[in-house]
Amino acid sequence: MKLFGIKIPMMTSLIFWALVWEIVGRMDVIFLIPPMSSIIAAGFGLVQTGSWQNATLITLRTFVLGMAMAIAVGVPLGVAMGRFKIVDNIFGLWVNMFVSAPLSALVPVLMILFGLGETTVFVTVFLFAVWIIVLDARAGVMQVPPSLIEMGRCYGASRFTIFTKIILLSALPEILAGIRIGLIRGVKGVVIGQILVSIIGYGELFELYSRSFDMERFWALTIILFAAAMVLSAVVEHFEKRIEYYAGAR
Amino acid sequence: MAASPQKVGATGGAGSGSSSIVETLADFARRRKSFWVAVSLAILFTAWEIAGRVPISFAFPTFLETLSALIEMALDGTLLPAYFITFQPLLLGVAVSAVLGIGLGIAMGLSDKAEWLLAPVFIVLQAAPMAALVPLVTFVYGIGLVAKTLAVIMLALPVIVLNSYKAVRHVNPSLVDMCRSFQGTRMQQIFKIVIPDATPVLFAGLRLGIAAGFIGVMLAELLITPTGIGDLITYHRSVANYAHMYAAVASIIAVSTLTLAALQYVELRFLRPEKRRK
Amino acid sequence: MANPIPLRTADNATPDAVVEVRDICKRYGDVEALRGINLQFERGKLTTLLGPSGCGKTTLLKIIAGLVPATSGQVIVNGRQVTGPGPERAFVFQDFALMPWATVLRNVAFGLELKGMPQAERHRIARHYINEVGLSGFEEKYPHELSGGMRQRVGIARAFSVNADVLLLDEPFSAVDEQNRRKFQEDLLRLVDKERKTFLFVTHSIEEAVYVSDRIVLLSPRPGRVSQIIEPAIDRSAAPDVIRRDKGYLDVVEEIWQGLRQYAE
Amino acid sequence: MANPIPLRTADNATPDAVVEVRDICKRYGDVEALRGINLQFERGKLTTLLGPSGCGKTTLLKIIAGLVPATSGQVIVNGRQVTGPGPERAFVFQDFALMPWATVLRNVAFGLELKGMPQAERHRIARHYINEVGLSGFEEKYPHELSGGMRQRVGIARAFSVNADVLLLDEPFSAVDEQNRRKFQEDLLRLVDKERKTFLFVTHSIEEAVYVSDRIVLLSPRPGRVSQIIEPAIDRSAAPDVIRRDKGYLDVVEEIWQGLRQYAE
Amino acid sequence: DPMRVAFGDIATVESLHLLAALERAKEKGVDVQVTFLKSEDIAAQAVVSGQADIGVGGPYALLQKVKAPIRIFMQLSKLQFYPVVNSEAYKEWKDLDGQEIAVHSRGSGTEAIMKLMADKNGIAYSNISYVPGAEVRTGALLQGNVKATIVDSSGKRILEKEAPGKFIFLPLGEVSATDEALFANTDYLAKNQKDIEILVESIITTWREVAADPKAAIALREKYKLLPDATPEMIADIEPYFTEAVATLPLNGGGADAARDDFDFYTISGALEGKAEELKVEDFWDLTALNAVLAKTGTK
Ligand SMILES: Nc1ncnc2c1ncn2[C@@H]1O[C@H](COP(=O)(O)OP(=O)(O)OP(=O)(O)O)[C@@H](O)[C@H]1O
Ligand SMILES: Nc1ncnc2c1ncn2[C@@H]1O[C@H](COP(=O)(O)OP(=O)(O)OP(=O)(O)O)[C@@H](O)[C@H]1O
Ligand SMILES: [Mg+2]
Ligand SMILES: [Mg+2]
Repeated sequence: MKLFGIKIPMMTSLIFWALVWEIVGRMDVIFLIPPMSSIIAAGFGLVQTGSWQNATLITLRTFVLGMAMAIAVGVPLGVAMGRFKIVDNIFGLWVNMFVSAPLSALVPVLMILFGLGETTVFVTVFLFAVWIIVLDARAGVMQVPPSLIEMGRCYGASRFTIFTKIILLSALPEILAGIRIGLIRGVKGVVIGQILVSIIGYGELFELYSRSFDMERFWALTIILFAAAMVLSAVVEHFEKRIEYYAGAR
Repeated sequence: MAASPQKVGATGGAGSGSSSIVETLADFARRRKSFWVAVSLAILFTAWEIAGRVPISFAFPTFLETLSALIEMALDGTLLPAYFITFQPLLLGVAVSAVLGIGLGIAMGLSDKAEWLLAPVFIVLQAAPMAALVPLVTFVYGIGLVAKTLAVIMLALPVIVLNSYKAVRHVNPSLVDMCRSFQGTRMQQIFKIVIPDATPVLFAGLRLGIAAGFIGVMLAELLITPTGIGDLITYHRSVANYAHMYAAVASIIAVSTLTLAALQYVELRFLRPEKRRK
Repeated sequence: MANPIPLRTADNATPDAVVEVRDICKRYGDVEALRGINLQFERGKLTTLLGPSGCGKTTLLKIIAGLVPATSGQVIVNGRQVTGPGPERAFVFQDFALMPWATVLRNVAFGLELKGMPQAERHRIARHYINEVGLSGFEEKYPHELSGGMRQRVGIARAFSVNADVLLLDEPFSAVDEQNRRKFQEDLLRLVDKERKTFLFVTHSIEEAVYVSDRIVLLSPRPGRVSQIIEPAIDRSAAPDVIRRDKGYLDVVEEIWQGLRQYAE
Repeated sequence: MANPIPLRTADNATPDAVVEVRDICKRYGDVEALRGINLQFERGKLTTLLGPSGCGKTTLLKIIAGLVPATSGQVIVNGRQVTGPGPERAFVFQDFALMPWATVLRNVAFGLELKGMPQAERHRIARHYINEVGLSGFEEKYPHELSGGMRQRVGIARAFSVNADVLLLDEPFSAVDEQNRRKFQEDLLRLVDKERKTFLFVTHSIEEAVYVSDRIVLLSPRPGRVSQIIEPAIDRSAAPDVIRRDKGYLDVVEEIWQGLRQYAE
Repeated sequence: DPMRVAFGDIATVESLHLLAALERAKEKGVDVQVTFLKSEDIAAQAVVSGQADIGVGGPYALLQKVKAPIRIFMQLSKLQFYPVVNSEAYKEWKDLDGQEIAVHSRGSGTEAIMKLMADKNGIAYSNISYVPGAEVRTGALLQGNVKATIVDSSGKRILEKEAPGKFIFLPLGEVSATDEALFANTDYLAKNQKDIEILVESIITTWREVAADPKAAIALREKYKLLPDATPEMIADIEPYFTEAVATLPLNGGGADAARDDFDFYTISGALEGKAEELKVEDFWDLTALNAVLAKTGTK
């Protein structure tokens, strides 16, 4: 938007909303919305507590493991689906189904299979993130221009060389886009897993603060989590842009 | 995506006359996607049955137990009322999100000011783990239909808004220029060009919104108060009827998948003439 | 070089100018697209804008159409200054700009629909022009069922149906394949002859420009300025293959090519 | 029709044929793309395949390249039957087929990289051909930083750098704008002359075909068959503008146009 | 192997004494590992499926139905709930006839109490909705979203503090039933008898300590550094909570008497099927460890 001829960056409206929040909070309309300033103050207090640091550690650990697994499984599976019709046929149904299925209903079942605590949360992160990574990797591989592959064949490249030097590199932007969306879904997964099954990490803190009506801390925690999700996706997006830059206008 | 294992069986059986079954099946596999649907379903169900029989755990029923639990629930009249209850907040929430979301999205697509004001909020909301906020709804709206509808809206609205917004922003600019060059008014531009051109993407956004709504209603029924399918899941878990619990979980996933597939079919069939024929 | 006399006239004020472009300049932020363009376009003539890629041909056409505001200068059409799109000008788009959800008939009648003309009447007019461009029988088809050439005909029929004085065509044949394009050029000449409208035409093809135009305006690379104006003066009554081997025709093609060659990479 | 004698020779067995196509037929499922093609291509000559869209020009080129297997018939290159791609043939793609993540230098050297040539040597060779096609100074640029014409030059340099005997070009200039295309055609003629390789060229443009070819093979619509072979026999030592207004040149263009016109919509 | 204990709730002031008892067991060499789960039935499910060794909760319905041999081995607390109504809407039990109430969950003790009272007063509710979490129900009452429900003692205190006089606590006759108990697989009980005994003993001694002086809970929190990030309000809540909770703390771990009380109560509530007299204690309880410990510590 432009104001007085100056271009105002889009994200600045968040500052405007924070101000609105502050005012609503000060008017004491509802106990759910404390003033933004006291939330921020609570946030600074929160990050110094041992339980927050612990929760962050646990959450990060399960998240990182789950994402690593999702990427390690998702990318090869997606690439295989893009390359081999039979793999695509066998897994296509499941990938398409789970990418938009209400996985939250499945979480209670996961516990039986994967135990209590972090393993289940780890699996939840994995399940939330993996499908979109598979789909995007598959799309990336299918979108490799056929002429690039023919070019490789023309100059005598082996199947393996074509795969590593052409297909994978060519699919890289889509693979990264999938990982970015996967990361966001993974954050949702870690929270849902922690809230729905094992009350550990952030799930425990959320439960604790909402039960004791400690809204400042509750919102502080929420904002930290939201910010983490946004920052994560911004980081990958930045990386993606660099790749896109080299990949040019495809 | 009409998964029809029966059909496969019928064709396989019919082909056993002159040519061999294997040949018929191989031919079928090449031609029909549903064959592969059946194959992968069969693989999963067999694996499930075996895992259940081992058993991995007392709390892990076999596939057949689950199936019979599902049939039992369908016949004794618990499943249908449960879906009736679950669908209330879902449909209400999706309807509200659709009207509100498409309206807001179009406004954001058409006006820079609305975009500046709202887009970041919805971008944040879409990326954010909203599940954390669902319990808060209870404080304000209690435990009834309103709270659950709100949970559905919380998950579905950002998706629908952002997709509608993108749909409008990606309207073919030369169509808009075309309308302007024929002196179309702003209203004509919006209703005769922008909205029709955005319709396929709007609908796709709606479909994603419904997917998010399913997630929302399950979260609401598991986190706010157990009703409908969420109640079947929690109740059967609390009394150790694990087969019934699994049946409820599987049925909601199946229902959502089929709903989404049906919507996608409608979308391709009626909204994308250029993709329909080829 | 005898027969066609390319007139180098930077300022040829003709009394019968339908469109007059005065001192048009256009900047897109830091990019200067057009600088000081002065041109007149006569009634019933086809003028082609030719120039290297990015020299501002599309920009100039859109400024005349009223779709893009000029940074400075004026466009005067039928004696009135242009401030936006008007009924006396119609645009034919390079990418056809057809509505994929509407039939050929509705697409062609769309300009009239926007004017609020009753359905029966606008369909009658649309059918007339659909027939004119050789698409009768395709009224109920959707754009995706047509070939590129047929789609562009729909775009042209739509422009004709609003009965504008001035038709602005931005590379109308560039999405049409080479062999059909030749045929299309011949059809266009026939239409120009029959409809007696003013055509402004943008193309990259020198042969096409020389073949169809009464006058060719050569633009220099960015910032676009008028570098040369050529009037091929070819006898259009001759058969196409005769025209294409006409010495005058070939001379003009060659001259333009020599003029533009310096701008090619 | 005096000067150039279009030879109607369906079976001209020349001793110096580098590529020989024998009885090639190709079906894609139910679609019969090519039927009974017999052709020979001589060393050092440029032959053009011309025909309506979908007649199988690309298919024939790819069969010769070994990228697509023929349904029946054989292709013999340098006396050996073709079973797949080989080092003596190089393909130039319509969409350039450049790797967007690699610099011009690496793209040009890619054929050699695949052969396992050490970096220093392959870069030396690549630089030579980059210079040859007029791109020196652009070695470290990425494809998206180049114009269409420059990208195609990269594709051609890559094909040259592997030092193949036969170059197969599938509509190499169709993504290049019209004015650069003319310049490119002239450059191509220079390269054909200098490198003394066998060129097989596909295009939709009749003028382009006549201008650059030693021989033109006209294909009929699907299923593609050889309908006519024309040898323009134009004196290439003349200046381009002289060639373009040569009567023989114009006659051949006209003749081909009359032959193909029936296939246009 | 560690002893894996599954809580059906997060750690709050209300579980302070149990957390302290677990620390004591640790001191005596039992490697206790605690997991906090979303709800009691997940904790029960964890024990059934072998993901946890010991569960916390009152899983009578589950015990009767599940195929796995699960047994309760000690009672932790007795039901102490307070049916409460918004005075603007209702005044007494009779007013609830044909009205909607909210309880914890299907088959829970709260539902049992409300049903029992409905029977006693000869009324019927129009609908029972399930709102897990006494805090949530308390909040909903304060917000006016719920008019009649049943809350726990801390909920009662909050209601009395936040809106004195606004809510009426309905009279409740004598109800004695298990609220929370410890349960485990019989196999596990047999194989880890010693550890179980240490655990039971730690709990019983802690219970008795807290019962003798509710302030002891505060000292225990400090000693074992429990709930390190508790807010001042939470800490201030410890003493009043335990003062009131003393009445619900079984000092002898429940046992067969508690089991029979439960049979009466839960058959009425519908969580258990069959007649209370026909149910056998040994189908639900394993008293081995408890009896051994009581032999050592004596009964109170
Ligand atoms: N909307 C815009 N914003 C910024 N710059 C623009 C915009 N439209 C055009 N330009 C720039 O203005 C110059 C002229 O563009 P224009 O499209 O008019 O050229 P053109 O002659 O039509 O080119 P072409 O032959 O490739 O169609 C180009 O350099 C282009 O990059
Ligand atoms: N992979 C394929 N599978 C099925 N049919 C094909 C395939 N490739 C080409 N065809 C068909 O074979 C015919 C010849 O195709 P080809 O691409 O060789 O034609 P072309 O002469 O190169 O056409 P154009 O001038 O449009 O490039 C066409 O009808 C096309 O539809
Ligand atoms: Mg243009
Ligand atoms: Mg082709």
